[in-house]
Amino acid sequence: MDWLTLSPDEAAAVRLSLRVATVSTLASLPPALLIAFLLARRRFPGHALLNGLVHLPLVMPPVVTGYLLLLAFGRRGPVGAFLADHLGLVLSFRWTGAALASAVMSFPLVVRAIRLSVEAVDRRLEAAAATLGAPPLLVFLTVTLPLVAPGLLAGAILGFAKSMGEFGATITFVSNIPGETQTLPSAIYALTQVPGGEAGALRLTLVSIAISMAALLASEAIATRLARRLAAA
Amino acid sequence: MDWLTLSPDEAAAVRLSLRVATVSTLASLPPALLIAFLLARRRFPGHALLNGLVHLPLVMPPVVTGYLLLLAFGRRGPVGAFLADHLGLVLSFRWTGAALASAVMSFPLVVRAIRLSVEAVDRRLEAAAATLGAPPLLVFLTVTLPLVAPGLLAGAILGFAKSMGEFGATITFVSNIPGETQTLPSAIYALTQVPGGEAGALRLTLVSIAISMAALLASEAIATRLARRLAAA
Amino acid sequence: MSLQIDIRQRLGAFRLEARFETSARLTALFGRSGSGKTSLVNLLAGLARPDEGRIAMGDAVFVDTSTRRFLPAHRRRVGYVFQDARLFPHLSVRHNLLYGRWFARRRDMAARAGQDEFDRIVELLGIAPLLARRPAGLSGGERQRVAIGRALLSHPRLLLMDEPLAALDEARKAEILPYLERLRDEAAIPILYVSHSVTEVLRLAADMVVLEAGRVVAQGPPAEIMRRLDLLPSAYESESGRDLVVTVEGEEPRYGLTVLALGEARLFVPRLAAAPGASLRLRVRARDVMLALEAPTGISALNVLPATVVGFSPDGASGMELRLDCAGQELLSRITLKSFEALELRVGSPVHAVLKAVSFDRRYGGDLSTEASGEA
Amino acid sequence: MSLQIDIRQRLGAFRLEARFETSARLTALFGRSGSGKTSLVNLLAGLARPDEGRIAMGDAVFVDTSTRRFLPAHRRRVGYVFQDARLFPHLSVRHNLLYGRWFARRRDMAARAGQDEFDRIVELLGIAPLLARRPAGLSGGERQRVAIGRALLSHPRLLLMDEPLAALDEARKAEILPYLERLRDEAAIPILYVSHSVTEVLRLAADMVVLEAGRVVAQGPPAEIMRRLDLLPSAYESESGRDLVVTVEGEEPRYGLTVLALGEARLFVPRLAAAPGASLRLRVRARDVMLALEAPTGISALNVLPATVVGFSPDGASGMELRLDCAGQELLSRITLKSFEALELRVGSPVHAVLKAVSFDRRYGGDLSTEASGEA
Amino acid sequence: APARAEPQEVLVFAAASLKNALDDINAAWKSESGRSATISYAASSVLAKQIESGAPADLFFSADRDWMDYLAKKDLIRPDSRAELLGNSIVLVAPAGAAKPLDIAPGFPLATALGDGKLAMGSVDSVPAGKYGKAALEKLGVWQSVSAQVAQADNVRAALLLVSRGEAPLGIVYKTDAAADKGVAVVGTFPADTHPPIVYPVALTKTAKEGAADFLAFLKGAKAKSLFEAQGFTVLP
Ligand SMILES: Nc1ncnc2c1ncn2[C@@H]1O[C@H](COP(=O)(O)OP(=O)(O)OP(=O)(O)O)[C@@H](O)[C@H]1O
Ligand SMILES: Nc1ncnc2c1ncn2[C@@H]1O[C@H](COP(=O)(O)OP(=O)(O)OP(=O)(O)O)[C@@H](O)[C@H]1O
Ligand SMILES: [Mg+2]
Ligand SMILES: [Mg+2]
Repeated sequence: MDWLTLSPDEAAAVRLSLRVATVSTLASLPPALLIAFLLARRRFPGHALLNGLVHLPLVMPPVVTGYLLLLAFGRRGPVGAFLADHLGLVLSFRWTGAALASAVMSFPLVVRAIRLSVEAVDRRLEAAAATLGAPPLLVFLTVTLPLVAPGLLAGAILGFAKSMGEFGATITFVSNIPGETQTLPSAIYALTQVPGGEAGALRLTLVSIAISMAALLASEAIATRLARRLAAA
Repeated sequence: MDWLTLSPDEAAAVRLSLRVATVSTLASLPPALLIAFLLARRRFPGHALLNGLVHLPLVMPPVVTGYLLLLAFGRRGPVGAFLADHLGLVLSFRWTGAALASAVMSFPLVVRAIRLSVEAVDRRLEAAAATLGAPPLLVFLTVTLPLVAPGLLAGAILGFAKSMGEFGATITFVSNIPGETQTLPSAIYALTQVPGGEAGALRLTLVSIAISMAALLASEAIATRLARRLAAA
Repeated sequence: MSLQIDIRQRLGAFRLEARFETSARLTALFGRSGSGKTSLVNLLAGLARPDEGRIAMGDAVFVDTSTRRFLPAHRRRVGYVFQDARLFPHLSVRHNLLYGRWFARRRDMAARAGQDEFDRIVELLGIAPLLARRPAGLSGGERQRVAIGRALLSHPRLLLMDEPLAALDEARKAEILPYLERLRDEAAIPILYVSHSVTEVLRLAADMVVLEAGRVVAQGPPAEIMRRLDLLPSAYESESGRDLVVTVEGEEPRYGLTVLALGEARLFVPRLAAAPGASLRLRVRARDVMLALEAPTGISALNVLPATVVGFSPDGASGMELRLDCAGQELLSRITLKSFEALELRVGSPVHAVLKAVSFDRRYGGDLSTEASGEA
Repeated sequence: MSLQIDIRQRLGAFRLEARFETSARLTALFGRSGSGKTSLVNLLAGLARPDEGRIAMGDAVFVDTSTRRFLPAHRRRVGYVFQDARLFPHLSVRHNLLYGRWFARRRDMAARAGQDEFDRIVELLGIAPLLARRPAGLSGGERQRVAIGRALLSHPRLLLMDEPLAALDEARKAEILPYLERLRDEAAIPILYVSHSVTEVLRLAADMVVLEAGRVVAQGPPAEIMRRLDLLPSAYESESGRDLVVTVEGEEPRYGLTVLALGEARLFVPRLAAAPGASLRLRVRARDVMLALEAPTGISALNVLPATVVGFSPDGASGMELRLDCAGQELLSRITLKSFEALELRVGSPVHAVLKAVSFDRRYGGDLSTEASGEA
Repeated sequence: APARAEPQEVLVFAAASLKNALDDINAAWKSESGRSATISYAASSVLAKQIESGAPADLFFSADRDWMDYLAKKDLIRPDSRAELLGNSIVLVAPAGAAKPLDIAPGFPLATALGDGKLAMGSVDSVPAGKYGKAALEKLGVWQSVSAQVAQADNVRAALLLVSRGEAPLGIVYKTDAAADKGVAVVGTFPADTHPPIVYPVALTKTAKEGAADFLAFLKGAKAKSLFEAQGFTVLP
């Protein structure tokens, strides 16, 4: 039983990871939706560039991503300074920064999942909505979005799972401050660096897996209901 | 110009990364397709378990994944020993192992992309094929598979990009041996660990990005053609 | 080959409980929207499993829940023209057409007829210019024609057609119908044909099954079933007219006519499969009734009924509709205003209603009212 | 309100080049499969842009490429019943129906009619039991009915209907058609109606536009257009008969009749919009021609043409088809074998062909051949 | 792959922080002997575990004693070949512009100097520099006052980056790293007696090939010494 009891620091890491994963997932869905939609539907000059940019975090080693985040969003970084001065939003060494790093790292996955769903939407239904008087934004909200739901859900669960495992960019960007930025993967990583830390690392890994599996099961249940609703009509 | 010239080790890393990414992507597509199909279409007792297993590499810190690979597929690991003894296939500290690590790490992304496409396939078309005399396997090959092509392509490009950036699991599993297991991200990592390595790291990162962007552009071009072919009928 | 169906299936709140047997070459499946036609056809094709029951064609048992037998769709060799065309979007029209044929050719020699047949069907359906295209840009009717071709080319031993001609223009229908007739007669492939078109059913079908709310409410020769109007929603009648109740008196085999009695008068209609003494309803359309003051002689119309004018009302700019009493039954006649005045008709005027026998010939059925339309 | 269309559009190899203007309440768009009907309707709805041209309804310019104006679909207020139903799969039938109404209600007061109207349309279409369901399990006809309801409830100022009744049974059609007539007459919403059904077109439309290969090949009152058979593919003719070439002689306004000349003889048909002296083709169906040895008197049939039998051949078990010479033109008559023998007809026999004028009345059009069918 | 084409090549597993020095030494060895080593750089922990599971490494060059001890305990190195070759020291650094010298002594006002900023270090449990730094601060009696403000990076380079980017006002890193980064200035050096000795142990593995000993010998030679020192390391006698 002892083996299962979490130390206060570990419990804090669990709570923090949950918060980071939840916030980063929820916060990344709207921009991901927007970008997925743009990439799927519009052809514009910067299309390839935007597409490339979205995929960057996948292509670059996480350490590099973290490094770039630090350059941009750190206190001295152009964006970070702006956010701090004008919005009072400080990211460096804060859990918010961890959420940002998570969101950036999972962004390609979320965008791609949503994009696949957007591309599968039958555009004739949107045309039908337009003839019924729905302006583009409402067509999007009342037709496209509901039909994209499976992709949103898949994106959300991918993002959540990725956030639960993300570590390289996070630790490089916001480092590892117990209670503030020490997420589960950071804690696990630290344990793997100590001789004899395997047991602890394994324990926390199992906790992390348990959380993600719960989220996964929930998402599957929702997906099943969605599928039933959207059964080819 | 000098700045752009790659050292022999770096050139080897580029070649190796290309090989690893290509092989891991191609090799992971068939099993990913199978599993995506199972997850999307069948309800069986181990469904949730399989689904969870597929997502594990996303949830666990890459180091943990790499470590588990090392335990299982290493020379002394149960699977590794079996493969080496019976098939002569050595994975540990070989580029093949790097490909395995890449494939494992990108597997959740590939499976999810394909699964989303499988779920979007209009099953009435499969029914039509069956009435025309096509047995299930041929329905799969002649109808389902072509319709899943967008998902396969998306999965392939995600897998490729991920392979180009994967580092944690790879370095942990097969180390960072120049010419054998030193992929681009591993080389970049090593450079970031020493004073003055930034320029080199940046340079290699750009090379890696260039390769991935080329792959991405190619995939978009194919996707556009596919979309034109499959335009809602 | 006989088709035996006896199945029960629930679909949401809808219950399909159909039982019938037919050995007609072409059986029409008729019934209002939502009566279960497509659901039944899906069971035949093996795209759905009945909760209970049995379907067999000749010796081949397609499904039998009591023995847990279920022949999968791809081994039933049915050609199914779906209500929605269901073309393969990733294949060209040509490859859509060839899809089923490929499996057929692997199966049997007869299917190797080859290019000729392909060309013939493509020609018939007028889809030659579309062969290289993908289904995406096809018009509704083009799609349906390709779907028909695809099913025909799969060399089925049973053809299921779910409103195959609904989206087609008359001209195209007129080209395809004779082909279906040839298929029915020469190739001996039994066909189950779902249609809302009375004309098509009368023309093609030897047997007709009427579904209502998932149950078989009538089965028999189409002309006869159509005549039993009480089975059919009264709204099928879209033109003014009246029903006469008549009794079968006998036949004139030499002329291929059935003789009916209406009071004292005799009516001649093309031969009906009805026993002497049987009572029938005949629909007589107002526009088919001509009036004469004297019983005309030396004319080709066989049926002349004495009658009395009991009322009239103007009908449009140039017409007049008259109600007649004819041996105690009411008949309507529509004539021009000009004739009405020329004949000086009044309520009470004795007249003779004149009807041609040939307008009753099944081959010339237009819609239901034409078909069942006035005789004698 | 007048609808003006003058557009050019390329779709793959297909070219649509349509130009017409109509101010009829209901305009039928007619043409063979693939002639461009749906493409044209899509342009009207704003779902596609013409390469070049202009579409306007009354004062509202929908699109004009010369001024680069393009009114987007959602601001055109057209109700479009698609050839494929296009129901929203994620919404219940109820919410599909209410979808357009919601936008309409935000727009204008008139649309607030509310529950009553909803109930009425649901009742009319017989979809009350489906309201809570999702489109997934609906039958083909159910789907089409919901699509009609959805368009009607969106309070359009122009209704586009692309084969709206194709998947429906006669009974349901007979319920919906009168509603469309009321809509046309009372609500004053112009309707563009695509249909392959001659009956529907004749019944509903005041104006008719015929497309062929993307071009307008005829426009005018449906009855008249239908009569100009040379415009239409000959295969529309599904029943035996012959065309008579006649000259318009004058009118009998009192009786609403037009008088035609065929050699010495005169034919009376319900009024046509044709100037005296004009030459017309009239289709005379074999089954509508009765024969008499003597010119009959005291009968309601206005048209009696002297003729000579020039040939005959048996037609089915009980029929005989005769070829007649009638003022130098050929006519067919179908009578029973029994009459044929009774009248002792031979080649060379002088006869009188008798035809009713009312069978030509537009209101009673059955299919094309009925409609354009014999006169005089 | 080239590595397999020349199977006799010595395979060295070395802590990533040694990359610059070892790359130079490898080049020197090659020009001298005609042979070259293949060097795999990664975290000491990773390399140790790989050796444990059968990696074909001939030589292990660790960044701290712990992982060498780990392998020694499992009997995977040749104890006789083990040597503590290099030393290093840890220093307190600040961003180049803002450096105010600080006298590192027991109870020195580190918390005051930090203000509400963070103290960037390697992970105090796992990264050697972090462990040394924590030990030193404890010894000096200031750990309690700053422990809540410690930002732990996963390697010392990342900690250095935090300071040079100005994210953290102060950081504890190796002298070798600090010297090479123009973005930081050394505020003070931790006395050697405040922490366990900072050493880089090296040893041949149990499975080492023949040539490996030659490379080890070269590492211990004068040429290597000067190259190590060029990177700021102290070469232990
Ligand atoms: N995107 C496209 N690419 C190529 N050809 C097209 C495209 N869209 C339509 N067509 C062609 O244009 C012609 C007109 O199509 P349309 O759908 O307007 O026909 P329709 O008159 O509505 O026919 P139906 O009665 O069969 O529905 C067809 O031959 C069709 O194949
Ligand atoms: N999966 C389902 N769930 C609920 N109800 C269903 C389902 N499938 C079919 N139904 C209902 O069963 C009835 C019969 O449907 P079916 O498609 O067989 O009708 P149909 O006779 O083919 O009608 P149509 O002429 O309109 O095509 C319909 O009322 C339909 O709504
Ligand atoms: Mg149906
Ligand atoms: Mg169309």
